[in-house]
Amino acid sequence: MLTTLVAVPLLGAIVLAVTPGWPDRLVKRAAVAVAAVPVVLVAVVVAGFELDGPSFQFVVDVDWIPTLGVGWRVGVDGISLALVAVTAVLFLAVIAYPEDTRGMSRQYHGWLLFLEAVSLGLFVTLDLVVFYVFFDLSLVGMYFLVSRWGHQDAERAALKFFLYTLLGSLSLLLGILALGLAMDPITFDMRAIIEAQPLAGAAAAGLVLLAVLVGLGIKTPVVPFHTWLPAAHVEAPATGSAILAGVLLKMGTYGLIRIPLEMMSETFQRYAVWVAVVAVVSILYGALVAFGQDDLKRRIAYTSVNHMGYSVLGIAAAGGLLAGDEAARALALTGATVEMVAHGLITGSLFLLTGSVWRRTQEYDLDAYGGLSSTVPAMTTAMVLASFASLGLPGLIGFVAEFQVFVGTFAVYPVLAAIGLLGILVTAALFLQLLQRMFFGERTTRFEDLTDLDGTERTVLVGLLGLVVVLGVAPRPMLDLVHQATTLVTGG
Amino acid sequence: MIALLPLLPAVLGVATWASDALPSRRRPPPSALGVAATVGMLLTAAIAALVVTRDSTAVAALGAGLQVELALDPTARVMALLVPLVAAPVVGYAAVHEEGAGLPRLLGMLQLFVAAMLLLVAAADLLLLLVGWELVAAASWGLIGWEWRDASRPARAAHAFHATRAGTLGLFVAAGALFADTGSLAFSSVPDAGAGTLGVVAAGVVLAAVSKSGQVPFAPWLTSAMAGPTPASALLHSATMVAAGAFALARLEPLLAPTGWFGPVLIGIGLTTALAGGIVAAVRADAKEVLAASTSAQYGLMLVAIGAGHPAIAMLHLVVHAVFKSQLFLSTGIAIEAVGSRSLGRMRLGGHLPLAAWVAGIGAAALAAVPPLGAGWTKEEVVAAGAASGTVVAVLVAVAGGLSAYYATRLQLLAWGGDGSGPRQLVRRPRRSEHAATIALAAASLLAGLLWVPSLGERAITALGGEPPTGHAWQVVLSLTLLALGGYGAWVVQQRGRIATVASTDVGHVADRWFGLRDLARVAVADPLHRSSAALARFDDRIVDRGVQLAAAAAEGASRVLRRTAEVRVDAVVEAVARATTGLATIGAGLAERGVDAVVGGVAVLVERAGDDARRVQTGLVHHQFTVIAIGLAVAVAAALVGR
Amino acid sequence: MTGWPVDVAFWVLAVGAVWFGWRVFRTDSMVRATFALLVSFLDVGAIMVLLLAEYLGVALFFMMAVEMTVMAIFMVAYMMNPAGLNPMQMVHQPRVAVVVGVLAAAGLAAVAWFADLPSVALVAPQDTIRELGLEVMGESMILMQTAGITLLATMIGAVALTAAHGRFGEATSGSRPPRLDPDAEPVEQEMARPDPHAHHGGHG
Amino acid sequence: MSSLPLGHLAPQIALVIGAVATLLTALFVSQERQGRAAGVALVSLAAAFVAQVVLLLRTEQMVTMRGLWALDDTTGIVSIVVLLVTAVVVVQSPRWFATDTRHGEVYVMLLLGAVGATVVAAATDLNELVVGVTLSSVTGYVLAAFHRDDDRSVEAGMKYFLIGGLANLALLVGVVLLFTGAGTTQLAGVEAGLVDQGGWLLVPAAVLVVVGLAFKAGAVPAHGWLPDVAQGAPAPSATFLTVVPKLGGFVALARIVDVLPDAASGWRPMVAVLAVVTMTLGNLAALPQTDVRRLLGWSSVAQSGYALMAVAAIGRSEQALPALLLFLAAYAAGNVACFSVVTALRGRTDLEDWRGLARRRPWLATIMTLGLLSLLGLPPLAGFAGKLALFTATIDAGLAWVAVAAVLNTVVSLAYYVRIIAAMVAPEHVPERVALLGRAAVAGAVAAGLGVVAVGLGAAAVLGPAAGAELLP
Amino acid sequence: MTLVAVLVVAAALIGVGVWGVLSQQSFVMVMMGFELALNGVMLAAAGAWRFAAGGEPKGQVLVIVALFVMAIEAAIGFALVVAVYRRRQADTTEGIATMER
Repeated sequence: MLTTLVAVPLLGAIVLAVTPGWPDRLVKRAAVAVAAVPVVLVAVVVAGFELDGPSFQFVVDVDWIPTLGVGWRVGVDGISLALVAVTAVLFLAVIAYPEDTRGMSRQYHGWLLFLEAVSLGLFVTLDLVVFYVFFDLSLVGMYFLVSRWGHQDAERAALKFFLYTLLGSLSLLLGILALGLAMDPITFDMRAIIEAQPLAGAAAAGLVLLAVLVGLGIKTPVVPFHTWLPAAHVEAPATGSAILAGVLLKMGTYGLIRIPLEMMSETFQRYAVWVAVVAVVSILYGALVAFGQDDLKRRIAYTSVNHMGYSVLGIAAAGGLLAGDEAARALALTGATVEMVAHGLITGSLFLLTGSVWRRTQEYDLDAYGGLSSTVPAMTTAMVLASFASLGLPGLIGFVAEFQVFVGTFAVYPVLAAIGLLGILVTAALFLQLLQRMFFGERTTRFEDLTDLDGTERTVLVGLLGLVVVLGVAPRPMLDLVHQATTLVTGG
Repeated sequence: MIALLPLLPAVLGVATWASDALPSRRRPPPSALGVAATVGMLLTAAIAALVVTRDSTAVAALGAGLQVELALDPTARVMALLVPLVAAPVVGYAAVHEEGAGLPRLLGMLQLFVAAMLLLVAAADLLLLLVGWELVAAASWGLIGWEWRDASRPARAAHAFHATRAGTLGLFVAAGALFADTGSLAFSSVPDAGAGTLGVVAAGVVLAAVSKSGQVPFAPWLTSAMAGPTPASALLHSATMVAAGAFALARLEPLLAPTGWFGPVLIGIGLTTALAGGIVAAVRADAKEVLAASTSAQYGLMLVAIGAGHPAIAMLHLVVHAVFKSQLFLSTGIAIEAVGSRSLGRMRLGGHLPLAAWVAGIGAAALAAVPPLGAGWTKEEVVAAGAASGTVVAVLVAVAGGLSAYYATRLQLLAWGGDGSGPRQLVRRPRRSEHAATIALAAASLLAGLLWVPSLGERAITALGGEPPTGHAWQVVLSLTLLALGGYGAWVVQQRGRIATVASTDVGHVADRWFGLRDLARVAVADPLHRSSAALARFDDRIVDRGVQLAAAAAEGASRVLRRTAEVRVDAVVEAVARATTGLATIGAGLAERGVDAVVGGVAVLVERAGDDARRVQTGLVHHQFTVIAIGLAVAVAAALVGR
Repeated sequence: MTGWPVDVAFWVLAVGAVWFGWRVFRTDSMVRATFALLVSFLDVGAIMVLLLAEYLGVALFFMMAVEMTVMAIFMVAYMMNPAGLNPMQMVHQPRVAVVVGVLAAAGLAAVAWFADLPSVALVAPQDTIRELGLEVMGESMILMQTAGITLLATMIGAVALTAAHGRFGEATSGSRPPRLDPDAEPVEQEMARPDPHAHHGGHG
Repeated sequence: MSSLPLGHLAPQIALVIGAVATLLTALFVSQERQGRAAGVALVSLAAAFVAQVVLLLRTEQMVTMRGLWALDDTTGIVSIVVLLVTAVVVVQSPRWFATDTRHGEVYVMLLLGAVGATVVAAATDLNELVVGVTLSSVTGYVLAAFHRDDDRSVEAGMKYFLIGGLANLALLVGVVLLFTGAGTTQLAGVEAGLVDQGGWLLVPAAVLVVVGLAFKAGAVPAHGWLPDVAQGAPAPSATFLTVVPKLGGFVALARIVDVLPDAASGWRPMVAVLAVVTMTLGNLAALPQTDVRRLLGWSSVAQSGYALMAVAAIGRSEQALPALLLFLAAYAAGNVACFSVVTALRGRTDLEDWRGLARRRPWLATIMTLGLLSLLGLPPLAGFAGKLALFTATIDAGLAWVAVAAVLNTVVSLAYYVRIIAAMVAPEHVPERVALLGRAAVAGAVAAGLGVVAVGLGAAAVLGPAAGAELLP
Repeated sequence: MTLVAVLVVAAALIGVGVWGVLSQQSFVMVMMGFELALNGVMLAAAGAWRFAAGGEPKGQVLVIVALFVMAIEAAIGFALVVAVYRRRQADTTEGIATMER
């Protein structure tokens, strides 16, 4: 089941790659059709997922390199399933969204589908090495996407992104190998490692944790490893940014849950408070720097640092204690996971919107805009909704996540939680100011005749933001799903 | 059932707003919208009544161990009835008063505003309270920034949103603390919380409420909020946004009082605001801002009552205030439209709009707390309540009352005074329905006068779960004297003809700027925020390039020096090493101030240079290769010996 | 063979070997150098005889005699400055070379001196040659086979590289990489050759 | 004196016979038909391949040929890789050397070179090892210098020879020292004989032997020939020389260090340091290259550095030897893929000429990309499996610092590998015409490309037998 | 005549050879350096065979191998020298440095 989930987009990508001579419109249709399949499959999986069942479900286990204990192992728990779902949805949206493919529609959609397969694979795999495999492949896909369909300085940005994050992933690899080697016999089966906690009390555990944290921290990214992010985002095509922010960043936080929190819980607990501190710094720093940006895309890019900070904070809080406060820690972890989902949907739509803006104006400078809401009401509405979701307005999914993170964290790190709260104040300020600068006030003559969102754009955004609202008003199903896993993780 | 309370207006609001999207010919006329909205509000009120009588509640699990609860306690019941009842005339008024583009949006947002407020009122746990709290703020943002074409309005809307959200953080903290301690967010679990937790919760709630109710030091945002359209202000100041603060305190007072400092703090804040707001209201030249300041002052009085342990009285005062304040706003709106300006100096419409003037007079009297109006009675009760916790309090409350009398009179005289001598062209004459709205509210104010009937007053208080304070004659005498003094003073000054220009005097000037509070907010919060964020942004950008460039320059310089000295090509090996170390040193030195990315960039450059050196080792000359092998042997021996 | 005569002979030969070895690189005539080298070899060969490895010694005599003659002829044939008619030095990086050479010698000597090497006396002094024969024809048979193949490869390779005329005429013609574009005009290699100034391989 | 089990040498014998047959063919067919020699060579390669596979599967591991020859899985696996690589080269050669009047000799040299590599890999006797090294070197010199009418080719050959001369000298000195200490040249005896030797003998011996073999392995300090050969030698020769001698060299290295007492000789830290230096130097030097073949040459220096990691882990981690074999196989696949593409593109080597290639020759561009990414070590390609095993072994052997160095180097290497890829996919520029060397050459490239993927996904197939492999004696 | 003595002499020969290899420009002279060094190697091997290995035949084989290597290198070396000289009229290492870096 899950294997199909990964295989379908991969096959789609291969077919697109090797069969020349498609008309562009057909390519688009085909890609959308392929991308729709995982969504359906995910729905089936969610339907079949037993809330009172075992931690990992839909498990498949096939050997790949038995001598190294590597295998094709897939399975999902509540956390990964939530991420798989948002990934599938977001990719469908992105693939359906219009983008200038520079006459390489086939390759463009091929790479997108490839990335989808990789991302889905990363979230469903239960083997650390395979996890790393997908972790790396995501870089390749994103590199090509950015360098070939990005803006003027794309090549450099793409290379920087590749170099920087490859460093991270390799550092992660060292940690992974250390974990696998600590097992006897050597295996990279996540379930086994979680079961065994191989490095508990080991001397080198701290170093391994450091390697893993650096690797994941770069990908997430947390301050101070974030500097690749704005460059990549500014140069990337909007759809690329949507994927990068919406899916790829989650790989970092997801890994944070799986590896340090679950597989090295004791070691992680010792250093969790520092992780929390870094998270708080990311929250505030990300928000403040974002507020200081005059470039639409950079501003949104930096909010990612801020939002991923919430997620990391929740994870740190969940790992901050080995026992006690289970309810609160589970809540924090649930919050962290929901934050990933939320950020995926919200920032995804925000970046798609920036894409719509760019295609119409070739302009990212906020000062160039003003009073747009009279010419493009639909875009305004979408942007306002997405912004409020991002600044955590209740009734939208962002709030659900942040509330849980903070309330949950308060039990473990009250002071840090309180400091981190200031972040949501700055976020509010920066988004309201953004709306004000772009859409309100005097209308600039330069963009007198902008065309509003077209049909496709509307449908896609309605879909994404619809989810933002629905999951914000009625988060119950999602929360039940995620909470099942988080309670198990936090030993609640 | 109770869920309908917020849902109905929400649905109606969305529907109204959505009608904006209809093609113009199928779009319903303003009148229809207005009627629909008014009826909707009355319907909501009816539901509220049902809920109150049925005493229905609702509980829903959110998952993740969270659950939300809707329930009305006596305090909440009052609000649940009050909000839609006040809103009904306001929306009706709005439909006619603010015709033109965006009316559906306005009406829709007003109803959403009400919905959010009702959710807040019905909330029986911190989570829902927080939700309503934020939604109310968001709705007010939309209302204040309604006329977005004028860039200043969205900015002011943002000011309001930030000020109240700063308070919201308090609720987050409260929720966090409560959950950490009791694993629940319900109000009912507050008593189970430990002393420490209780303190945190109380502090959080107070912070939130103070910011919401426009108390010192957050007061200035109320004045900014005046950027919104009149109906919005009317609602925002009377029964919804601002009321939320006082309401929350009143509702939670029994739970939070045990902290001990809860009451005194509230009294302190309340009195300060009452006096400060009074002075500000007394000098403002902008009609709406006078009312805004007066709102702060009035809510100050309510806080005093709550702090003194009489939430019931506070609620009563809130009710009557809601009635007359909304009416005052609507009346003032008429005046503003009539002269096309918000400046009091330009009005003096008495002679030209006698009816409006008389109606407004009632409101003003209520604001001044003149017996036998209900407002008068509630104020006396506040005085009495305050007396319980110290004579000083009572006296100061009375003084505040005097102030209110002064600015009420001043407002009335300036706006509606004058004998209408001399021909005058009014920009716009009030509509009948506008009169209807104001009259309805004025009537309600008058009706509230019944509270003077002792039995009724007592009944009202006990109905709200409080017991009447024991007042003393001297209090009544004092407050009434001060009241009279205030009114008379205003009249005298007016006779001197300087009343409109007080704001120009120094003291007035200071007061006009909310005693520097607004500047404080700017200097202490806004500016640093902007500056730091700008600085950080620059930092974050610069470290990238700067770091790279610097490392590059350094490495290049080092290499040039070394190359000049490098005669023998084989020295390139040494050279490479030397340069690498030099470069590393440079980076290391630069690291400290230049931040992380210097490393990345620097290393990149270093690697590049090192690449050239590595190639230089490969000179293409075989005998150099021989030497390299020789050196390699030496290195290998060294490595073996060291590592052995 | 033991006793002081042997030692004397050894030292004489040893000094001779090293001395002539050194001369190889000090004469300004390659032919002289060649014969200096030959003498050095002959000394070593003699030492081997002293060491009772008669076969090896003799083998060395003959091989080197032949090889060095070949080399001498080769010099005259190909190298500039045959027979050192006009004296000249053709050396580079002399300092480095000396240092490395000295270090190598000193290092290896130190090894010989300090390492506690096993000392096992010659078991069967009289029939070393027979043992060698048995070894070569038995134990190390495969080794010899491999050596033979290597010789074959060397011969074929050497011929392939040097012979001026092959089966199909002038041997070197057309022995170059294909052009990027087969249909384009043949580019003369000289054009392709990078300018000589490109390499600054200065003599150290 | 019982007769030798020559069957154990079946593959080598097949190759030698093939060489002779090839030579005869070359001597007696017209120049146009010289290509037939390739056919003969392929036949003998096929025969050798079959023989080798049978040996690998059928016979149990043993030291044969009176202690000169290790008939173990290590030899088997390496020989198979050698044969496959040689086959690809043979397939690609005919068109390349078509104009050469000594066309046929190429195949003789290739076959004998393959023999040499296998001898080096299988030798369990120092004498045998030295002779094998000589055989593989001699053929290598000839192959490198084969374009006698081309400056760079002869230059590459000469440099290769000169550096080889010094390196082999070092090797011989080391061997003599080992013999002095152990009193025998057979590895088993050496291991026994050296147990109570001190550092005064062991350190120089180990250093000299390792450095001597570093020449075969293309590792620092005897790496200097690699970039020149990669750039100057005929492209097929370059393909052969950057891979095949290495395969033998590394196995020989592993066999020898395995019998040296690591505590006394300190070879482990020495090899580790050489590994780090090699990979670092190779990567750094590759960074600024604008000549694709030279860049690949430097990259293969770096790759040698990675392989040395496994050698450094020999004896400390049972993962080491399998890791070495897997990595060598992966490296062979990746490197051959890249070079075979270069060959198929008629030796196109200036990076500028590669701009926009993906549009004209998507398939070759894809193979090139696969090869480069495999060399970089990206999953799921061969290189990843190799590096994974490598890192595992290194960390397992407690040499984590080397692994860290390797990680940093990998990041650096990304920069230049991506440069080629970026040039190929450069959207703005499309070359008007990109000529090919012919169907056979392309076929060879495709085969190599498949190899890259196959080794990556089927890593288990290599590791399976490799896991059982042990160093004999 | 002891092992040490023989080895020291061998060391001297090797050293001289290496010196030649590094200092000579002409290919042929470089090759002579190799040969001289190998000369030392043979001497050392013979000495070891005689004094340290108790006449182990493989020691003699080792000497032969060294001799063999010397011969092979000489042969192929001359071939290369000829090839280079024919193509490039170069007979020194400086003459073949077109491929640098």
